[in-house]
Amino acid sequence: MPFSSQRKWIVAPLGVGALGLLIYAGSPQSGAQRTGEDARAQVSPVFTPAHRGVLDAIRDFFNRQPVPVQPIAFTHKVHLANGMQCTDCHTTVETGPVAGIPSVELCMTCHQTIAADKLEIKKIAAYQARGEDIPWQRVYAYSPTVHVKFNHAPHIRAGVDCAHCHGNMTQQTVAVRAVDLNMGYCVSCHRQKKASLDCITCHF
Amino acid sequence: MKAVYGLYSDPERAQRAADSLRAAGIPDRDITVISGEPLEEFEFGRRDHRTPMPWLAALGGVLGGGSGYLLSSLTQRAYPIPTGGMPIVAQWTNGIVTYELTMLGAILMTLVTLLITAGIPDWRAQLYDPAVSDGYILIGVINPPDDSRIEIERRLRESGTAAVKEVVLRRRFGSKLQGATG
Amino acid sequence: MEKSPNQITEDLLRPLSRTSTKFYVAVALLGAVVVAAFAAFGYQAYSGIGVSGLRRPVFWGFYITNFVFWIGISHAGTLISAILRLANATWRRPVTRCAEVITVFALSIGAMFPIIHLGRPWLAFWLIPYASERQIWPNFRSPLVWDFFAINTYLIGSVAFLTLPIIPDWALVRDKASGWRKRVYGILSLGWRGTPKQWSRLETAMHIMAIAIIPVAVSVHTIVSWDFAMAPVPMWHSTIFGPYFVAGAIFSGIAALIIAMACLRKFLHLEDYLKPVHFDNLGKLLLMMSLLWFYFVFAERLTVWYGNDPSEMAVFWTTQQGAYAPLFWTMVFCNFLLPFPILAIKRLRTITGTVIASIGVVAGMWLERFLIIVPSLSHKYMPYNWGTYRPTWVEITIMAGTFAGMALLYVLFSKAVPIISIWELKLGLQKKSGVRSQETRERRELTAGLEQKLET
Amino acid sequence: MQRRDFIKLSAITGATAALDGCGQPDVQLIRFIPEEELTPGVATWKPSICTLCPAGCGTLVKVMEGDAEVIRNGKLGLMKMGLANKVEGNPKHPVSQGKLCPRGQAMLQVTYHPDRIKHPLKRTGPRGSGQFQEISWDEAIKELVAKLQELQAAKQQASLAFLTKPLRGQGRELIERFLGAYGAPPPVMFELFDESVLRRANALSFGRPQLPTLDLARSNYVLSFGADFLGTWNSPVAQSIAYGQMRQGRPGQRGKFVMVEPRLSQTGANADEWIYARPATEGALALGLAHVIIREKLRRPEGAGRAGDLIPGWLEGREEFPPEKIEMQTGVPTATIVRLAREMATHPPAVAVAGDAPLAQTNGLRTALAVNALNALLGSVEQPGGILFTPLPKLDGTASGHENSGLEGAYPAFSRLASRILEPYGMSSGVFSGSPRNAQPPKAKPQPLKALFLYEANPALLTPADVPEILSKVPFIASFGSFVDETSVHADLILPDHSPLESWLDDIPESGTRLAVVSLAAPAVRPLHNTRAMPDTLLEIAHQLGQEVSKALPWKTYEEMLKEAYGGLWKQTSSIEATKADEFWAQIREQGGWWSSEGLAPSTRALKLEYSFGSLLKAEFYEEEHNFPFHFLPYPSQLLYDGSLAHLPWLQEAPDPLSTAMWGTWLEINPQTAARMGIAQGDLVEVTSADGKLQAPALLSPGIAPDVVAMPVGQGHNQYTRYATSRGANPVKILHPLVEHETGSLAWAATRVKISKIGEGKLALFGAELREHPQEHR
Amino acid sequence: MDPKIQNPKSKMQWAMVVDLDRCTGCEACVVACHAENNIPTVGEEQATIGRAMHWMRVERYYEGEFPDVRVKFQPVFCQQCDAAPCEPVCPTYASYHTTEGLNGQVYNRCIGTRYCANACPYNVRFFNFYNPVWEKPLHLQLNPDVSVREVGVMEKCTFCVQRIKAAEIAAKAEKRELKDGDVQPACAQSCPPKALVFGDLNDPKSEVSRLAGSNRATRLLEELGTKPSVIYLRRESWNDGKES
Repeated sequence: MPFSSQRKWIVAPLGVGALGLLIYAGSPQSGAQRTGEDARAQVSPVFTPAHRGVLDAIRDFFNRQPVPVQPIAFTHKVHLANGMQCTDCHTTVETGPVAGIPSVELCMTCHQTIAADKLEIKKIAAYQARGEDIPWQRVYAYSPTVHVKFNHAPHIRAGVDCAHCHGNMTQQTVAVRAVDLNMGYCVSCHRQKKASLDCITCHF
Repeated sequence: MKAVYGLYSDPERAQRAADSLRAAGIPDRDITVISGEPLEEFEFGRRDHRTPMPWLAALGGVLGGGSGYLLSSLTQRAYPIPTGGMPIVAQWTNGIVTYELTMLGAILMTLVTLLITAGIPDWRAQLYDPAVSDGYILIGVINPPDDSRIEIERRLRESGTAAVKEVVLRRRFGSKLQGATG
Repeated sequence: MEKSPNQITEDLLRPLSRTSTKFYVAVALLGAVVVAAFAAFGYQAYSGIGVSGLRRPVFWGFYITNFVFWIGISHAGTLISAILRLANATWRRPVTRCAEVITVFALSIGAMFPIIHLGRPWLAFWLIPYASERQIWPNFRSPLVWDFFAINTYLIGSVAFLTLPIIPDWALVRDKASGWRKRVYGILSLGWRGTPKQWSRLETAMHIMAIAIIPVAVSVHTIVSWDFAMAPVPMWHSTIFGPYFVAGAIFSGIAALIIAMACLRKFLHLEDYLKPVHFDNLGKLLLMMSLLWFYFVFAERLTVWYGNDPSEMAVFWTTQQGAYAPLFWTMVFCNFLLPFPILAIKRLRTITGTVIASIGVVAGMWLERFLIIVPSLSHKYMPYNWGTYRPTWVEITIMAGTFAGMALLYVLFSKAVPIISIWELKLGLQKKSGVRSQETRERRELTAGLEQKLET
Repeated sequence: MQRRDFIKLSAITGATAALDGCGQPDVQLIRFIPEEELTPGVATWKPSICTLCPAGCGTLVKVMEGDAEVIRNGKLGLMKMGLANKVEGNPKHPVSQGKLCPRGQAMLQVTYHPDRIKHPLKRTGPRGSGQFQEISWDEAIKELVAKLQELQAAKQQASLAFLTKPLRGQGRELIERFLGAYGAPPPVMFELFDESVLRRANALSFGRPQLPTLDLARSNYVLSFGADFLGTWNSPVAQSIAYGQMRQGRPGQRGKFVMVEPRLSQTGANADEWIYARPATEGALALGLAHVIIREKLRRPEGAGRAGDLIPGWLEGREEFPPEKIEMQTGVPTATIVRLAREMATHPPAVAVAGDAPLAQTNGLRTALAVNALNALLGSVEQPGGILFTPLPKLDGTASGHENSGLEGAYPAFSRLASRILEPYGMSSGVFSGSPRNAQPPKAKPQPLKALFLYEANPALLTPADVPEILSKVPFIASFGSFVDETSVHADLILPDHSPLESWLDDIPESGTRLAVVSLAAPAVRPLHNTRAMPDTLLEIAHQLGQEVSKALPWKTYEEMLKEAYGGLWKQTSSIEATKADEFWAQIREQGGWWSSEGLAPSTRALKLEYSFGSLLKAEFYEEEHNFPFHFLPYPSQLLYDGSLAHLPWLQEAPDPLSTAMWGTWLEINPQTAARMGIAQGDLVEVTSADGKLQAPALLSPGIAPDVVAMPVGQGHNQYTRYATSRGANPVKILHPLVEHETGSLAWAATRVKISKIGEGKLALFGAELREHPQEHR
Repeated sequence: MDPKIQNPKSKMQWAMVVDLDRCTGCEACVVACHAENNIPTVGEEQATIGRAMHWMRVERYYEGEFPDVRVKFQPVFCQQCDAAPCEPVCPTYASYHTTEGLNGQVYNRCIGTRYCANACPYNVRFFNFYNPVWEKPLHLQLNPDVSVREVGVMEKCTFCVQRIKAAEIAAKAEKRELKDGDVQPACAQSCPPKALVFGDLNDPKSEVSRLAGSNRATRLLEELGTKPSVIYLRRESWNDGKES
């Protein structure tokens, strides 16, 4: 029984593509979409896609965060070696949910005089002179889609060492993400310390 | 590897050939029978009928069900999350997963047993002739002892074959499945 | 007139070898609809499920309707085929494969809908039990997780149930084909030769699977019904739902099978294989299911009416007399009033008759799924929250895409696989003793010819 | 795919590509040094005052650090600043007592509204086109001052009008001083639902020209003639708190509440009994009740004092008002009248209150006087469980205080508006069918305006007159408001105000508490945009004008003015224990105001006004019943109030309590009426009065009388931010400008209409069914 | 209670009492809830087809015909059922029972099956059909203590869990127990007639416990066996001042 092997089959995928486009373009979507858009324009443009772009979405899906590039080559190592404490700059870590990133004013209280001739310090001074703050980049941030409401103060009160989550800062210059703060990390510590494992402790 | 075989157009002749080979002292396991359809009415078609497959399937079911139960009950304990006032390990609902995995276990075990015992998949060259697909029944002997080769050929032909062929089977993978005529 | 084995081979392999222009046109048309559906889904995933017509309080609409519908259709094949196999009904032989194919494809399509309907479909993999650093697994108390297990078990079983008997046929194609086809079918046939051991194992396996798959099939649609029955929603929370859904599933499945067979018969010229007797038999089955379905609907409605629970009565009346009544009575017409006379009167139980009845049943059963889901959701308990539902083009496109997809898969399948099991058909001939001698004679003649050829 | 979609898609891809290169776009903005010290993630609560309605509730604002885009030195950047994210009632404040109505909660959205005016604007396009260009503050003030100097030079100071929303406290003082020193007449304070009729009636009956404080918490029986006191009327938060107390706050004692009104309002919906008296016959019903009480000797008529004396024949028992006659007039059955009268008299303390629609009839004042007389007869005036009058703080120093100008509040806003702004343009002749007999129009004959200042009053929406037509004839208009609305869109110059949360605020509530209160609040957050508080702008203008004006307003900032006005309060007995002014000022900033101690004797100074009641006038309606069979009842929207809040999306989307409608207007029709006219829920209905027509979807409501159709005020803006523009219809526009006969107040409930179905309408309803399911628990 | 039910018993059982005799239907709670919980406004188009989000709503029902009409206002929000039908149906544990008797909704676990919303007899669950956006600078009003939920996620009344958590952390920092009135959800906080009272039902001295013992106490759709934590006090009729 002869099996023919003509090239007619090429028609099929091409036809699929072409007709698919035709049907998609001709489907009533254009109308429906238009009313939807008008509504957005008139009332409130409450609606956007979930992510700004496909790449954004993919990055979010795999929980990949961009590596921050700091405007100033700040060195934690030197500051800590000089006997400063974490709370000297991150002033609100014991009282509030956020550790707090110091403003340019705080830097300049010391650096008005100390090491004022260094290049990086001059950069800071320049910021202050312009009336600008240092645009520090977040290092440890939860993606908004994971809905984590982390609160520093209770952890500090419970005696969790800063280094536990932030790595040994005496060896870091600009902060780097030393610990992958995924849920497994949080949960295992909470298990060890018999802290609450209730989802709503962190996610709300 | 060599093989000698005959193609028979009807099962009666094939049966005769098989009987004849057996009479020549060739053991059943050395006689290859290939047909395009199951021929259970004939003795040669009923060989290797016994199989533990049902028992294995039952075993598969037990294994599947067990793993299903363990999966549901252990994971529920691993991170106990209460819902709807139900127990952490909810036996009624675990029953469903257990049931489904029991059946899945049985089906998969049956499938695996079938594949292993039927010797598939196996794309190596083996004794075969495409004429089987035209309704012929192949009766043959692989690696016949040299001394009895002529005798086998004779017996195959006497049983009323259209042709007796000798092939050399090359051990290789590929899609060329029937042996080359030797 | 009975066909000879070789005639059978030739007839049934013809669709694989000869490709008409009609085939390409059909593939292009159906493919286009499928592509449009994928595009619509992409649009939905990108914009949010708001582009569908879903809204409070009707959070489930067309998608879940289609899910239940397609899972129901999937009960045509494997279940019927398995029952017929176990019952050893001889007329089943030309029917089983085209039935089992429906199962596999309908099930795959149906299983896509829960993902399509998700608010965040890219996270659907959380239903799969896999170990992660979070140590949180799926909730085995959720009927949706049961669905996941049941549908996958059924799908795996059905694929095996469909594929195993195809292997000998692929081996046959391998022997008949040349070129790339030979290579492909060679791989597909897994090195099948046809030794008595292989035949015997295959048949044993098919028997075991037939036994295993029937309860799985029943459980699948029971579990699908539990998606509804587990929720305290008026007219959902019912123990009758399990058998009711299974009966409905088989009902719609048989109808789908009849339609598929009629199409195959017409387009692949299989008039000699799919005979009026098959349609007649399946028609009788359909008649029985129609009566059974009617009984279930009656029982469901009777208990609600008799119970007179106000929240249930709100749903009851909206389907009997209210906004959904036109759909309800259309459903009753399609599922009972139309098929019953056609199927009950022998003279009408022709191929055309059964096909008309079946089209009605398929449409009616789709409506039934819709009417189970939407009116209940739109009339839940507190009247302040009652609402309506209207699908959008996105849902309609995706739904059209699944019907086109089913047809497309069927067309492509019948292009790649003999749609009627050749070896089983031959086995059927062999078992008819009268044919046996005739066949032998024929073979002898053939043999003579072959011998001459070999000699030269 | 449409071209637009393609562009959109490529824009998205482009944006994505850009993002991949340089991370988040918002971190590319420069950061400014924060101007205040805040602990991130920790909330501070700062006192403020709600300015969205005249009740004057004290609020607390939750302020937390956040990143806001601001412009500093012409550069756009991010700054960490305190941002308000919740407004709640101030628990210490005597009016709000820690509670707040839905409108007050939405105050946040005023501050962060996307369409707020962000910098001074100068008109570029034609009047009303809404085309403006950004200018600097210096330019804006210079231009305004130049205009004022121009008028001074031409000796036309009197042709300046200042049209503002009702103001109290120093804001009002400031404007009055400014205008006085400049030589212009006092400001026109305009509001549609101004209740000036009731103020006037209270002045006549009790010598107190202010709205009453309802002591519901101690009442046993409340009879309301139309007053929506739980929704929008008077001081709804204070009244709701007291209502809760009346219902379930006293074990074993639950007060009864009876509502008399044509349409079941949100307040009426809570009543134990709903009584429908024909519109404008409420006064007759009140007198009928009094008649029964006097006839059955349950109270002595002399007990009503002056309030009774105002009613002719009161002491004789009002022979012309037996219940049978009242039944003829009002449609309320005699038995009901007798029963109510007996119940009221035997369940003291009982209180009657009138407000809203009954007073917005041509005989509104008489209705109010009748209800006052009933109250006085019941002995409920200045008594626990009755009506009280909030004492006013005694302010020394240079500020004239509130009390002196108290009667000003009784001056009807509409008549003031009409005489000052509409009449000079010939809008009065032929427009008004009734002339205000007892009103006191300004002495000077009004002239056409040369300049108009606007501050958050919107007569273009809220009067039936063609205000844009008039505005087009005014040579110069300046607006101090924060938003462009129908009126301020005609401005030549806009000097945008801070939002209330960004301003110094003060207020002297006229009702809602038994204490004398000065609400006072510092800015809760820093200004977001390049705006200035209206008082500060006026002070600046005064300085630049120099001479008299500058002398009358010596303060540099409004804060200074407030300090001077209220700084002396610490000497009075109050909740604040301070020994010196600074300490007092610090405490006031923390507490959100000053209030007298409990039990401070109410102000005793009562006005004596000459008044003769005459006979109870029959109300007028426009027009005859046979052509226009339905009473048309506009009413203040529970969420949008008079429409000044229609720009807040929270309020637009919150379901109306009774209709559950969102984002639109509707016409309420009784289901039987609708069935008779073939109108179904959601049908588009045309409402025609003698003065115009409008279209709205029908909403069938069992809570409305068959001969009444009702419609909320608030929508129908044609120019008011993206959320309110072109939404719904404005019922005020089809009202016939009938006025209350004796005060000249707009009788907004006296118009008659006809309705007809014209097609399919659109209704966004949150709730589906009107009726409860029998299964629901009861 | 059925001994099989294994909801963990903690000290807390948060509950709300709704006094229907006090409720005036003023909607203050509705707007307070929007402000507190970052609930998006969806616009007219979406609101018309039924996608408005009001975690807190005031249902109103008319009784009788003109002129004998009475209206019932009934605030409805998540009933935080003890045996909640929404919880077990969620395949990913996004909806679950917290240790303090709340129906937790974990947004990041939610994949959007919307099954919970179907199972909920009270229709108090709301779905983000689109991604919410606040037109600048309206986003500055957002409460930083509360997540902004994205497209495809189910949400509902949380009893202002952020306030509960904050109060708990504050109490722990001060080394004391939570006391009655420490936690006030935004709705109860705002309610002018004090129709909403929030507290711990396990504390016999709390205001909710006292009110829950009232003979007017009932629960919504109790017959479904959901064991709601919201207790409604029936509206009374005037009884001429006599004790009921």
